[in-house]
Amino acid sequence: MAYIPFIVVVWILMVGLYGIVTSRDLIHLIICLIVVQSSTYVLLLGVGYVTGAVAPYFYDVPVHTPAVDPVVQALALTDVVVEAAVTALLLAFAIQAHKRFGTLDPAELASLKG
Amino acid sequence: MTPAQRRLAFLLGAAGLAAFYLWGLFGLPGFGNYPGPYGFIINRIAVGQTNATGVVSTVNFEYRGFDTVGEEFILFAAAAGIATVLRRLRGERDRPAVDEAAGRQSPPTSSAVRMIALLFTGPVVVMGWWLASHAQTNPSGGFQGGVILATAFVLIYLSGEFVVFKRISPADLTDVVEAVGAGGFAAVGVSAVAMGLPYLSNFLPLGSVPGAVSSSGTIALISFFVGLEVAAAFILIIGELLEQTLLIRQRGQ
Amino acid sequence: MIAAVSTPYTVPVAMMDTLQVTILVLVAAGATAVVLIRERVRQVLALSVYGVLLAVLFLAFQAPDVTLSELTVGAVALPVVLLLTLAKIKKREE
Amino acid sequence: MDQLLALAVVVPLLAAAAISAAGPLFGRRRRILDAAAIGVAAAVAVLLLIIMFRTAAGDQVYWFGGFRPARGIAIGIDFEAGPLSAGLASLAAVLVTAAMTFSWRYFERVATYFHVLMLIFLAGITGFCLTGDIFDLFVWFELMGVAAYALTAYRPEERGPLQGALNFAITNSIGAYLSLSGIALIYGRTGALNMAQIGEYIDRHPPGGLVVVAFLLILSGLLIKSAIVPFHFWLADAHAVAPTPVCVLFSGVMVELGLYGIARVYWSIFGQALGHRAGISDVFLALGVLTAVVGALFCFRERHIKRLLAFSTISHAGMFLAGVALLTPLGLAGTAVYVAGHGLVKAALFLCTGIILHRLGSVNEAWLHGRGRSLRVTGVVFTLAGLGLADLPPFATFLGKGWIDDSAGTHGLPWLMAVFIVCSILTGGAVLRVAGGVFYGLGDAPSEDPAMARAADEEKSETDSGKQRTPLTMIIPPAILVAIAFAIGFLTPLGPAVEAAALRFEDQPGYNATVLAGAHITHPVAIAAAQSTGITTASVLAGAGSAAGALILAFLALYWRRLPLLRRGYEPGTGLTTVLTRFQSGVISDYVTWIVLGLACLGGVLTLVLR
Repeated sequence: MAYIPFIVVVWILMVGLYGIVTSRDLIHLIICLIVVQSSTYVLLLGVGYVTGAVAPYFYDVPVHTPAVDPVVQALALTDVVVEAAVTALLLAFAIQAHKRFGTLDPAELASLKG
Repeated sequence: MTPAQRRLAFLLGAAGLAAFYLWGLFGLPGFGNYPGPYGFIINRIAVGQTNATGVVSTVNFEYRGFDTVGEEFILFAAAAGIATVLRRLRGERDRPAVDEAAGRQSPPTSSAVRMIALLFTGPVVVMGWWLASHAQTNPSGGFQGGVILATAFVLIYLSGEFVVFKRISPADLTDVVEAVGAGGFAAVGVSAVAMGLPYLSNFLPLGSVPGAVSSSGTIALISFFVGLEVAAAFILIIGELLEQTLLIRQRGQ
Repeated sequence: MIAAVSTPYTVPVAMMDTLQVTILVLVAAGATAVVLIRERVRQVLALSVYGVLLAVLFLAFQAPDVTLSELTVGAVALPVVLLLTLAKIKKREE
Repeated sequence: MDQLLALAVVVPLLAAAAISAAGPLFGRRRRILDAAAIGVAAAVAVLLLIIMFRTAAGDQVYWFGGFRPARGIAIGIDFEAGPLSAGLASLAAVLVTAAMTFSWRYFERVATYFHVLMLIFLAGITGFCLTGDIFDLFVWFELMGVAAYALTAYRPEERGPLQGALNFAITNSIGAYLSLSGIALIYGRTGALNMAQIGEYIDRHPPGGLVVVAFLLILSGLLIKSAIVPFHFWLADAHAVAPTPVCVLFSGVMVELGLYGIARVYWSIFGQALGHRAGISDVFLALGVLTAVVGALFCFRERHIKRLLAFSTISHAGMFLAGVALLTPLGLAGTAVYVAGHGLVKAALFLCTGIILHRLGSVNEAWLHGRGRSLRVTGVVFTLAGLGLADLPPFATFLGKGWIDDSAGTHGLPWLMAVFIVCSILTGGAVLRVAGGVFYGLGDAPSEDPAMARAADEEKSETDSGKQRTPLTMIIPPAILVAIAFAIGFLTPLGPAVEAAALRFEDQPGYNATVLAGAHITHPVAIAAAQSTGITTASVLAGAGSAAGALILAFLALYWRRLPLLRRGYEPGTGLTTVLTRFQSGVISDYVTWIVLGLACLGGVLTLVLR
C-alpha cells in the first residue's frame, strides 16, 4: 500500500507522455498534456497525506486534531489554475493553427511550416 | 523520425525514466507518513493567527499569498494571450465577423433545455458567490467560486439567451473586471506596504469569532478579488471561443 | 507519529485503504483511457470522467478544496472549453 | 527589510493590470499607455539596479506577509537578493525597456496587450531571480512561460508563429511539470519549500536516491528552458517566429534565466548534500561543451538571420553551462559577466535584425546580400555587436570568458579554452558574414536554400516594411546596448566585486544563515581562495584571437567560391543540412521523445556518478 499512489503517479506521467509522442492530433496532444499534469496533483496530495487524519478544516473539530498537510493542497490548487490557463492558451493556438493550415496533425503542421 | 522509430526511442527512454523516477519515489517515507514539519506547523498556528478555519485558504491567501499573486497573473496573461491570438491584430479586427457557415442550420434550442438552464443560473450564481466569500471557513474560495460564476454564463448561453450573454459580458467590460480582480489582489498587498508593513501583511481586523464571514482580515478580501479575476478570465476565455458560434446562432433564430 | 493518535475520523483506516486503492486503480485506468481514445469528442468525455475520478480520489485524500477545483475545472470548465474548440474546428471542416 | 524587493515584482504587475483596465478608456490616445509602460519598465530597471548596489553590503532577505522563520523553519515565502540575482534581473529590465522602446515605431499598431504581456514577463523574470522558495520559483517560471508563449504567437496571422509557439509551450510545459514533480518529491521528504531549509535538511540526513532524482527532475524544466542539447529544439523554432523585440528577451535573458535557475538550485539546495563532487562537474561540463559545439555548427550553416542568432544563443548557453559547471567562484563570476556582455550584444544584434526587417522586409541572408548598403549606422552597430559576440577586447564578453578559461586552466581543463575559441569563431564568424554580406555587399551571396528562403520570407508582414528612414527609437537602443557592453570591459573594480558576489552565491552555509537566521554576511567565509580576476595577457590574446578568427572565417565564407584551389559550388556546412532536418524536424512528438530519452540518459549517468 505504502507506494501504490506513487506507482500510479509514474504510470499517469508515462501514459501521458506516450500519448504526446504518438499523437497525430493537436487536440489529443493537449489533452494528453492535461494527463501529464494530473500526475503532479496525485503526487502532491499523495506526499502530504497522513493516515487516519482529517481534512485541514477546523470549523467543527478541535484545532489539535491530526490533519493532513494543507500546504500541498494549496500547491495543488495553484497547479489546477496553471493547468486551466496553459490549456486554454494552447487551445487558442490550436484553433488558429487549424484556421491557417486546415490540419491539426503535428507532422503535417511541421512540413507546412517550410 | 518515423512514428515507429519514435515509439521505440520513447519506450526505451520512458522505461529508463520511469525506473529512475520510481527509485526516487521509493525514497519517500511512504504514503500516509507525511513527515512535516511545514503543514503540521501551519495546521497548529493558522486558526489562532488568522481566525480562519479553512487552513488551505489561509495558506493560499496568507502564508503563501505571494504564490497566489503569481497564479492570478498566470491566468491574466493567458487570457490576454488568448485575446491576442483569437482577436487578430490588424485589419481583420475591424472587419465585421463573417458567418462562416451561413448555409448551416443550427437546431433551435428546445424550450425545455432553455428553461432548465435558466432555472439553474440563479442558484449557480448564488453558489459561486457563496464559495468566493467563504474562503476562510469551508473548503471553498475565490478560485472555485470564480469558476462556478463563469459557469453561470455558460448556462445562460446554453439557454439560448445569447443577447443577454453579449450584454452581460462585452469584452471590454470583462477585460476591466479581470484587470481589477488581478490588480486588486496585488493592490491589497501594496496597501500593507503603504502602511509600512511587509507586502501582503494582514492589516485588517481579524474579528473575534473563528470561522465567521467577517473574520480573518484580508483573506476574505483577497478571496473576493481572486473570485472576480477568475470569473472574468474564464468568461473572457469562453467568450472568445464562443464569439463566432454565438453570432451564427443568433442569426439562425 | 501522527498516525498513531486516535482521531474522530468516521471511516476506519482499513476501509479507507481499500477505498483509496480502488480509486487509484480507476484513476490509472482512466488516464490510460483518455490517452488511448483518439476520437475527439469521446476523448473529451473521457477526460471529464477522468476529472470526476480525480476529484473523488482527492476527496479520499482528505482534500475537499482540491476536489472542488478539480470538479469545476477538470470535469466541467476544461471539457466545455474543449468542446467549444471542437465546435469551432468542426465548423470550419464542414 | 527592504520594501523595494517586493515592489520590483508588484509594480510591473500592477502596471500591467492598470494598463489593461485603462485600455478601452484611452481609445485613440493609446500612445500615452505605451509610453507609461515603457516608463514602468525603466523604473523597474532603476529599482533593480538600486537593489543590486545595496546588496553589495550583504544579501537582502524579504519575508512576504512578515512571516519570518522560527527556529530554522520557514512558514512564508522569502525573496533573497544577492548581487548576481539582482544583477541578472536588472539586465532583464534593461533589455525589456530597450525592446519596448524599439517597438514604439516597429509594430504598425502596438495593441495594448503587447505591453501588458511584456510587463508581466518582466515581473515573472524578477520574481524568478529573487525568490528563495522552490515552489514560488515554479510559479514565476510558469508566469514567465505563459507570457512568453503568448508573445511568441503575437502575430497569429502568420503560419510560423503558431507552430513555434506550440512547440515552445508544449516542451516548456512538460519541463515545468517535471520540475514540479521534483519539488513535490523533495517536499515529501523534507516537509519544506524554502530552498535554504531544504538544503539544510538534506545535508543532515542523506536520503539516497530521492535527492538525485529530485535534483534531475527540478533541473529538467530549467534545462529545457536554457536550451541545453538535447532539450534545445524548441528554441530555434520559437526564435524564428517570435516578433524581433521578443527575441531580444528570449535570447538575452530567458535562456540565461534557466541557467541561473540551475545555479541557484544547485548552490541553495543540492550542492552540499551532493558533496560538490567532480562527477557532477564532469557531467554538466560535457553537456555544456556538447551544446556549445552543436549550437555553433548549426549557427554557421543557417541563412535565416533570426534562426542564426538563435543557434548562436544555444552555443553560448552551452558555454555558460560549462562555466557554471566548473563549480568555482571564478567560473561563476566569469559566467555572470559573460551573460551580461552576451545579453547586451545579442539584444543589439536582434534589434538591428528588426531594423533590417523594418527597412528591407526580409531576414533571408541570401536575398539581402548587398541590399543593406544604405543602412550605414545599423551596419556599424551590427558589426560592432558581431565583434563583441566574437569576444573582441574590451567587450564584456572577452572579460567573462577570460575568467572562465582561467578557472578551467587551473583545474586542469586547458582544452576548454580551445573549445570556447572555436565556438566563438564559428558563431562570431557567422554573424560577421551576415554583416559583411548584407551591409557591405562583400563577396558572393550564399546560394539559396529553398526551404530556408521560404521560412525567411514569411517574416515580411511582421512590421510595415520598406520604410525609407530608420526611426531614432529603433537605432538608439541597440547603439546604447553595444556601448554598455563595450564600457563594462573598462570597469576595473568590476572584477573583485563580481568575484566576491560569486563567492557569496556559492557559500551555502552563508546563504542558509542569511535566510533562516537573519544573519548579515558581507564577506563570506572563503570557500576557495580568490583567484585573479584581472585582465591577463592570455585572455586578451584569446579574445583578440577569436575575433580575428571570426573575421577570417567570415571572409572565407563570403569569398569561398573565388578561392582558386577549391571545388566551385561547394557551400560550407551543407553536409549538416541533412542532419539538421533529421533532428530539427519541427515535429513536437520528436522533441518530446528527445526530452524523455535525454532525461533517461542523464538520470542513468547521474545515478552512476552519485551513488
